[in-house]
Amino acid sequence: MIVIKIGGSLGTEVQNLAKEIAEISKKEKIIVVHGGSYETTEISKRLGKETKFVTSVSGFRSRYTDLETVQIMEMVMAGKINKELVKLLQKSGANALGLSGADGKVLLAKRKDSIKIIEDGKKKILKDDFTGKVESVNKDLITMLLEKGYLPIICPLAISPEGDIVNTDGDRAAAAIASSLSADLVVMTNVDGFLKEGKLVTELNLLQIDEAYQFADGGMKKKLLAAKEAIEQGSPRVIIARGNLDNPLENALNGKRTVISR
Amino acid sequence: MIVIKIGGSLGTEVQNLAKEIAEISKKEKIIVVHGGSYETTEISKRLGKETKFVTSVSGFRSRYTDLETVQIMEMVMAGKINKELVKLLQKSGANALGLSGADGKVLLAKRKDSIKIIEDGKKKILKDDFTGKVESVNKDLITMLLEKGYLPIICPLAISPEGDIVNTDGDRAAAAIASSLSADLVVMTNVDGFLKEGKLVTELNLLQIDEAYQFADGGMKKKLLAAKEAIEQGSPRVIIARGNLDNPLENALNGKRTVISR
Amino acid sequence: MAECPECSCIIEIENPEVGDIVECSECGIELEIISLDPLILEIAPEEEEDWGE
Amino acid sequence: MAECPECSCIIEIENPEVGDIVECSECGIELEIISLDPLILEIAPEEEEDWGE
Repeated sequence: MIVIKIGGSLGTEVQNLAKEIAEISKKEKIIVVHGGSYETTEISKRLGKETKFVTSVSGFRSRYTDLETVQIMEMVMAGKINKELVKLLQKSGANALGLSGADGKVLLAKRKDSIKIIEDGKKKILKDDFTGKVESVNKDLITMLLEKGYLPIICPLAISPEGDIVNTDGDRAAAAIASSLSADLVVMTNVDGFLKEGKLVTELNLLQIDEAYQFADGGMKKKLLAAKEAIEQGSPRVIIARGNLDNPLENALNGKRTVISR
Repeated sequence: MIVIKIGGSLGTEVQNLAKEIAEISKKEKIIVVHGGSYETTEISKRLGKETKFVTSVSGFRSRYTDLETVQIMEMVMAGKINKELVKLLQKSGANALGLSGADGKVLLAKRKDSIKIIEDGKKKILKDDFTGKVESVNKDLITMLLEKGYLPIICPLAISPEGDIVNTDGDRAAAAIASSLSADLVVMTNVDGFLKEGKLVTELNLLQIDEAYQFADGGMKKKLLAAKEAIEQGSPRVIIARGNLDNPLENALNGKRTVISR
Repeated sequence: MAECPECSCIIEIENPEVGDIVECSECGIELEIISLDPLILEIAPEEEEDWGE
Repeated sequence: MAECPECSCIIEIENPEVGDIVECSECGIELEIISLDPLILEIAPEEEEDWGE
């Protein structure tokens, strides 16, 4: 079983990947988790809603997610991107089934109604933010769908115990799903893998991740953190590889990539 | 088992209904099908996309659904409305699970890439229209989800055999779902039921529907047609009742309504 | 003026537009105007009508 | 000037804004500025940080 995390772009690269996924899903159970941050910002602009990014205390850039933003993310991520991916995979012959984390409580997240951020160098408390961290995965639902031949496509909008829809980080949501199912996690990105001073590091173990962290930029830092969480909680292997080439999945499984394991 | 068709509005009326549905779903299997035409037009306007309505040969008003419109419907119906209904029902204690018809081929529809319309009194052919009629329902998936305690919330965007996402009429999609499951169909609307010259008709059978048709306006005509299709294809009973009152479901099942049966 | 693809009779059409459906005055079949210059007719598809949300 | 809810010492804060987090100069606990007029402090929530898409 493989969980594949992809971005939110619907360009040619994901069309290549869809064909590969449909092919490989004939002999290997696959779950796709997707993002959608870029398109969310674009559609927000078109709807006249200004996007505010905040920086978390340990330096991660995060979208300030008020209620209106949650609804825009429902439209862009749970709506357009999720269903366009379903369409793409159905066209490639896989019986794709799209879900947001709110559906059937696939992703349960604890919502923090106030989070600490850094703004203009000052530490601040931000309220009414619908952001959270995935705390549990409905693996019975996912397993049931896989056994019936469906290919789940999951959007990282989770639900809180109080019933609020919450924005969660796609990489970490994919890590939570992979570890709950003891599945490998493949994270597609736009570089060959984790680069240390420009050179691809092909293998990392849990102990080396903290050190690697120092050499990574924001985006890669998040992926290394997600990889660490995945492996600590039960995923056998995490692969970080390039998504924008002809056979991205084949390459990720056997070619040029960073493999992280215990 | 009851299929409940509601509109796309997320106002107080649907909040009342959600509590009732969550309550009744403890002892009766329930599936919700929703529309979203009004909100689709609103969001299209905000996105600068002009909505073009065409009239079908037998007089039904229909949205000209080009590819860009399909993506806006994915955002508004499969995204915002579907997930806000999931959230509302999760908050009321039901384990709601939202799907579009494309997911797992819940709704398979035949897409007509050219349809006949009337425009300025002239009969015309309209191409590149992604509209269609539901031809089959994946009742195994719906039944499986119901048995595991989920409450399916279905958006009437279907998928064609070629893998295109297609706009279908919500009332007729609900009729197809109800008849495939031999379930009752409750259609919520903003009047007490079918009115003949202003007076509520509480009972109708299949033979009387054609006659009733002459007294109905556009919206009610579509609901009578959907009721006829539901009963002809296996639904025991179709109820048309008012949705904007305090206990709409209780009223629909036992109060002031139009009941249609064989 | 254009030829009916069904019965080959010549039909006259006032201010034709692409996509219009016209009936052949001879055999009565429904025809679709495919192009204006030259004026070309095809037998209109038998599509059932449809509508959505 | 405002009183630290933890150790009751009086703290001076330059250009305070609602939502700012400040540290008590005496006991070092993190405090949140709840209102400006009057200036009121509360112990800042122990929230883990979070981020999303």
